[in-house]
Amino acid sequence: MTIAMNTQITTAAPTRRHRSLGRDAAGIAAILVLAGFGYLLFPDNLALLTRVIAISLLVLSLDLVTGYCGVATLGHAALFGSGAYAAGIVSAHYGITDPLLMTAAGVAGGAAAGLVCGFVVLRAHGLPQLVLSIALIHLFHEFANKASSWTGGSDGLSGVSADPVFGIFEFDLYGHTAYVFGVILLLAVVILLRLLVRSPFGMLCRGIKEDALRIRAMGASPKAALMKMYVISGAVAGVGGALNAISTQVVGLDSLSFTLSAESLVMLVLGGTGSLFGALSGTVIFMLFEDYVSAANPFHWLTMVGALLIAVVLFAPKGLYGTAAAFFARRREAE
Amino acid sequence: MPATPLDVENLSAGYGPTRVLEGVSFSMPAGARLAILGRNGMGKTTLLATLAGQTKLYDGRIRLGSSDVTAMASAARAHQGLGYVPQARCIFPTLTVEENLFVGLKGRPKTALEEAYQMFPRLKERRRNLGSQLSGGEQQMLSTARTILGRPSVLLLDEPLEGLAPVICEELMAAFSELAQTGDMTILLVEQRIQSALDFADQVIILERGRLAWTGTPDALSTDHDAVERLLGVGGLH
Amino acid sequence: DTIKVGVVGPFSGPFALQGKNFKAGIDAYMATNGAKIGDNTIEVIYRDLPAADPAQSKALAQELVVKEKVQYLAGFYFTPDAMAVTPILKQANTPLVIMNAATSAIVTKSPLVVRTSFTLWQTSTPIAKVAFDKGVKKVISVVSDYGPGVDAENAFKAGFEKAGGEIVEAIRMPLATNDFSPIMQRIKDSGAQGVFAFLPSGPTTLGFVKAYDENGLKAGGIQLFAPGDLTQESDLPALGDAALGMLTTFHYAVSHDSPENRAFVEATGKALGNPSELTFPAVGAYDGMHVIYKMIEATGGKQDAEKAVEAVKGLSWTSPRGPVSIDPESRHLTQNIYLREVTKDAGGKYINKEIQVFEKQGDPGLAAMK
Amino acid sequence: MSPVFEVINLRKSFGGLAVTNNVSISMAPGDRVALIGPNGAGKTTFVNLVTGNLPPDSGDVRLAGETVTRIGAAGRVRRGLVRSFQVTRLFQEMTPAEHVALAILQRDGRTGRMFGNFLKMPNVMAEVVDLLGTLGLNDLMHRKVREIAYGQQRLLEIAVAMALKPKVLLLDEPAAGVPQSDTGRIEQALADLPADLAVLMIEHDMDLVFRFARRVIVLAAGAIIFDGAPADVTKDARVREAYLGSYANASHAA
Amino acid sequence: MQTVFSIAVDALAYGMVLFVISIGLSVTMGLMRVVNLAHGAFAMIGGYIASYAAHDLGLGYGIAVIVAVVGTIVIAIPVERFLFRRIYGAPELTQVLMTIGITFCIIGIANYVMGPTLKTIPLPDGLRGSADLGFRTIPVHRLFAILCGLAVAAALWYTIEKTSFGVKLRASVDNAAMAAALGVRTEIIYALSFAVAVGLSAFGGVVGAELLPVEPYYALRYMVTFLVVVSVGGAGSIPGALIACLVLGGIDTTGRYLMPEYGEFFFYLAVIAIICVFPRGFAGRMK
Ligand SMILES: Nc1ncnc2c1ncn2[C@@H]1O[C@H](COP(=O)(O)OP(=O)(O)OP(=O)(O)O)[C@@H](O)[C@H]1O
Ligand SMILES: Nc1ncnc2c1ncn2[C@@H]1O[C@H](COP(=O)(O)OP(=O)(O)OP(=O)(O)O)[C@@H](O)[C@H]1O
Ligand SMILES: [Mg+2]
Ligand SMILES: [Mg+2]
Repeated sequence: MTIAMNTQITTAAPTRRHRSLGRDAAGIAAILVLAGFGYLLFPDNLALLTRVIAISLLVLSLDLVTGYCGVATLGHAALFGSGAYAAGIVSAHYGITDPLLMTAAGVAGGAAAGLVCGFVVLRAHGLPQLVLSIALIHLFHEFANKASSWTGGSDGLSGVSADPVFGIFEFDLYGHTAYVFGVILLLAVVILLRLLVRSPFGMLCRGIKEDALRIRAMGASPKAALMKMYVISGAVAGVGGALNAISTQVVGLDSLSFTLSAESLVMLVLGGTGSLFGALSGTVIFMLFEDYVSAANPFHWLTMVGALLIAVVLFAPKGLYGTAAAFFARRREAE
Repeated sequence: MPATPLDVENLSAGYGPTRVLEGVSFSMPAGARLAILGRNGMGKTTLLATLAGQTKLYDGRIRLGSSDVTAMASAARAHQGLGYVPQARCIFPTLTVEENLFVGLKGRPKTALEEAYQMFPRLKERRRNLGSQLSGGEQQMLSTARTILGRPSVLLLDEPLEGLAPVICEELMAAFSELAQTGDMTILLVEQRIQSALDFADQVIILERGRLAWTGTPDALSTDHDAVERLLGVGGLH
Repeated sequence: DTIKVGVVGPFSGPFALQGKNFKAGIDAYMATNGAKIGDNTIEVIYRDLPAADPAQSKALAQELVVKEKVQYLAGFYFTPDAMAVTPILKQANTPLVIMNAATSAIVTKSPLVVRTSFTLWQTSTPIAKVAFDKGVKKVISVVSDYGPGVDAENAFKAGFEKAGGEIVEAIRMPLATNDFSPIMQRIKDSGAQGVFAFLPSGPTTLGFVKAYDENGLKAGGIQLFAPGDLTQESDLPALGDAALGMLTTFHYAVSHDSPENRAFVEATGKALGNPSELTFPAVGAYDGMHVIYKMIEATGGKQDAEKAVEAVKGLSWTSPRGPVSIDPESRHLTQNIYLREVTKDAGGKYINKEIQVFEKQGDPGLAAMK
Repeated sequence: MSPVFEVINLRKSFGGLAVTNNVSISMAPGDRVALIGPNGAGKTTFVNLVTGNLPPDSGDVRLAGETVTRIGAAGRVRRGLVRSFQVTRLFQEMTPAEHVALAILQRDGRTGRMFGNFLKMPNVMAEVVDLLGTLGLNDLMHRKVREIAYGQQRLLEIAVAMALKPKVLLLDEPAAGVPQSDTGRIEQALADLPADLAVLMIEHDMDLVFRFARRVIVLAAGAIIFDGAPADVTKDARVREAYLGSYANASHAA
Repeated sequence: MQTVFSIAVDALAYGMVLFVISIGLSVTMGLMRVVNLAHGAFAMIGGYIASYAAHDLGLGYGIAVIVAVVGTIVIAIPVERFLFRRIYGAPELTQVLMTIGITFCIIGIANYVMGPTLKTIPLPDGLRGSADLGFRTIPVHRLFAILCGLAVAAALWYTIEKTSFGVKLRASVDNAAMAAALGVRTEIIYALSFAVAVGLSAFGGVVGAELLPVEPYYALRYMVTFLVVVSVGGAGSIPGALIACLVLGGIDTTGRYLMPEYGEFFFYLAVIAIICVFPRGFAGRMK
């Protein structure tokens, strides 16, 4: 009896594995195809698409702590903005204008901010945790406002410039280079994160999200793991910030704002928490929708966005991607 | 002739798309004591939850006394005289013991709380504690007492002995018998301790994968070794 | 042909009122002067930028240039948003007409920038002289802690100290201040005879002016001086009697008495639907459109940013706010700055009444930068 | 043999209520101890104190000679002190396989690894399948925990504890809610535990207690009132009155 | 010394205004466990209705307040019925999404219907002007707000802790299914508490309008302030919220007096410090 079951199980696992591998490949392919489509269909709108990519990175990074670890935060732009300012400052003040080096600076800045934020935010849970993150983002914002000789204060940090990538591809008005640069960064990040969330460490984090006390009873330290995740998340957000700084050549206080933090959370929930593609689809759909309605009616589009959010909660309570994925999973099970 | 307190016809229910119960029917005379047995995961909890109005009902009819409660919400059924003690206990963690009991009163005066304290003196000692601070057994007592306070005519008990000390178990089973006999309460008991259940019940049903697999009296079950072996997975009953 | 003008402004969000006034100013100008220049039809394309967000600003400007093929960029309420766009102007071959953003430095970022609004240096410098002439020798400065606030503080300080007065204290308070009572207490304790204040127009000004009144500063004879943002006309009914007698300097008052302004107020009132919502960005937008029209005339509808900007250098005309001209060197507007007092007009409506004119004011901020 | 686990003069009170009142216990490797007592006697609290989930008011806990009173819960687990929970605490959205794999990986110090999938780690999977097999959970291995019945969750709770390969195992009512048909599985699992492992089990099912324990400790109102052989416990008048009731009359303790 | 008193008076007044405005949120968040980011939107609706009633209909202040509270509740009924009821017990982030959506819609509609300008609610003569405290003056309407705050706090505390409605509400929130199984009609309980919460936010919006003037963006502008106050107090606790408002009001006022240029720093650092010491807020209900 038991033996029969064993063989059954050991055969079941590999099929699962194949399926998830296949799904990964399909996901990467989907990103590439969509990126290609974006390039071909909206050649005049690459600046927007690049911005979508930068924000996607922020939302992915938020998903790491919120979706996978259950940390509630409304201050995640602190990591993004720190990355953006780090990249901007090395360029504007130190003349380091190589885009790859600027990205590296963004990663470092974001990770450092992640360390600080993680240290503070992980001191409470639930609502108080949310408030800690809100307090932090305001502190970051205020700090950047005060340190105006470094950051340009509320006028923004201008004078950021980036050399051609590999000395060949120049950042132009049409935004071709920035877009391709962004797509490549995004792909690299998604592949790495895919590995990360599958790994034992990723599983540990999901466990922490559900019941940190239980994890402790298994001998692991939730705090240490979450800290680690926060730093990784900071690095990812830093890539987004750096991309933003490189492609727009200015960094404003808005990149450290509560508004951006809240918006990124909205995008994440819209797509569906706890899955990378949820984060991506949420960002893309929200930003394109917003761009579309705000261009169609610059005066009253907020109502439309509000209606979209309400509709999503009513008809796709797990987020757009989450609900779709659940639907297909059920279909497959029914087969 | 008065209507039967509980009458279940062809019940099918489950969770979302997962069907758990299939075509369960039975009916109970007033003051009856029914034991529901079955192995792990066979749908006992689901059956009680469905009667209490907490799962998705696909098909079938539930009558409580003279009224059809199939379409009624959980609260309405409670007002029709249904009492439910769930397996998970479901203590209100942020309410004190006294407040927990108060919710079960269904509008009876506050003095009735004494009944619960008489049944479980332990609860009286801890009445200002929050539900979340109780020990496992205390929670079980609270859960049972809370429902009984509402004076239900049909009482659904899902493993009410779990986690209780042997003395308390005895006292509690005696109290249930008393309620059934003098209080005119009809009781459905799900219990893993087969012997306790059989000592208590006058009717037994056994569930197997969501279907009724055996119906009869405790005595009949004691002699049906095959059913005991096959449906309950234990060697025999003493 | 159709000539497109891309306008970026806050059409929704907390500053929606000012965005609405951009549109009203533009609509009013086009309604008065027609949407055609020669064979060319002017089309305005609006893009919403609810709060300062340079990255988004740049993305929108790029989209307007690349996709919508606009020949002119205009609007911009916030400085960083305008700053973000200056680097692309040359490659895009588009002039940028700033209709509000008020930091002096913007015009230096690109030779293709022309500004038809004002700077805080421009509006805050004259009030220093007014204060000194009123016999106030010690002033405390209270500003919101962000770029424009700092500009206003510096401008007033420079002007006031030059006149011989003393700034006893300079307070910068967070933008999101709700309760101004402690600030008022500070002012009282400072021993100053007057206050210079700058807050961005909007909800906080109400709290500030009320606190000034209710905490007994007004009654105590501590005079309040401010640039006109504090008493923009749409806020006056809410400020009510608390604002009566306040002295502000600004480039535009709705009550300005001239035929041009009467026509303007009527036209914008129509465009707004509710005339009491008229605020200063409307006049910046109105004059901005004037400049763009002149540019289009000069280039004959061809896209040539340099020629267009060249054509309006030194341009002078009578705006609803009074006589103005574009300084050929800085491409910023030289205009009259008026000292106004809040009073009630004959109909019982609160107005900013012009009581003194400082003629042909340039931008002292640019000089200060050097 | 030197004790692997010692509790010395442990005290804890909530408000005025002394829940653990000067309790001392010591256990040697291979001990099989049952901790029984009336509801609310302080058994679960005792476990919480010992594992570091609650701070004691005073007293010490020692593991293999090392004082761990000041070490956090996770640190004690790493030193071999593992518990199960009275009310199951499992990850509702995760599968039994993931639970056990996580415990195994954590035990081996591999949860910090940021790549690789446990499904592809043959040594881990073999152990997972084996362990779940002994508890009869194999066919539920890839179901989400929230979809499996409560009794099965109890078994999983034990599987997780066992996967951690403890030196001292504290089981808080492992069989509560498990039907008689399956208590056999638990008993078997307990019997298969390594011989040098010290086990302390809290349980109200006296049949199980008497089959399992070689020593019984009775706790009442926070204090130990009995510590001795199972055969003697039914003879103790205080225990009979406070806890066993008529159970003592039946001759189960044979 | 006089300065200290003076700051204390300002702090008390400011804190109590904060309390009146945010206490409704404490009810929805702590007792109904709904992260209601639309709280400010309902306060704003209350403000608009009061302003309309007083300005355009010429009603007295007291009547205007009542009209505002009732009117806001009436508007909120369908919102509860069709939207909020769907998110009771849902994950917090889902609630955030829904209530932000509602807020956006209300902002959009307010902007369209009422226009983007500030609206005021004219005070009656009795509440205008300043009262002399001996060492300084204080606006009368602030005294009024202090009184309102105390009255609301007392009434709410009594309802929640002492009445059977309060017990049933807390039970429903802990475990709705179980409460229903015990005969509690949870839908009605929820609807009633929602009405109370909305009524309170409308009341707060009107009473606090002197400090936080009504305009379309109100709904988002003060969202953070409300969230912070409620969480620091410990959602669901009336005394907690009261303490939090007084403490935060005190810190904010003192910071603004002593070093306005670092006011924000001071305030948010204090918030972080408080939460590090009280991780559940001053009086958080235990889960
Ligand atoms: N929420 C749920 N969603 C999906 N399936 C469920 C859910 N709860 C229970 N089930 C499934 O329904 C079946 C019956 O479960 P139920 O809890 O009724 O069993 P039971 O007989 O009470 O078992 P036990 O003796 O363990 O309490 C089980 O196979 C279980 O997997
Ligand atoms: N946090 C707390 N605050 C106050 N009292 C508490 C707290 N935790 C537990 N108690 C009380 O301490 C006593 C001991 O609880 P404990 O859970 O240890 O009992 P137990 O022996 O495990 O009982 P059971 O067999 O019923 O599980 C109980 O009366 C309980 O109400
Ligand atoms: Mg069950
Ligand atoms: Mg216990």
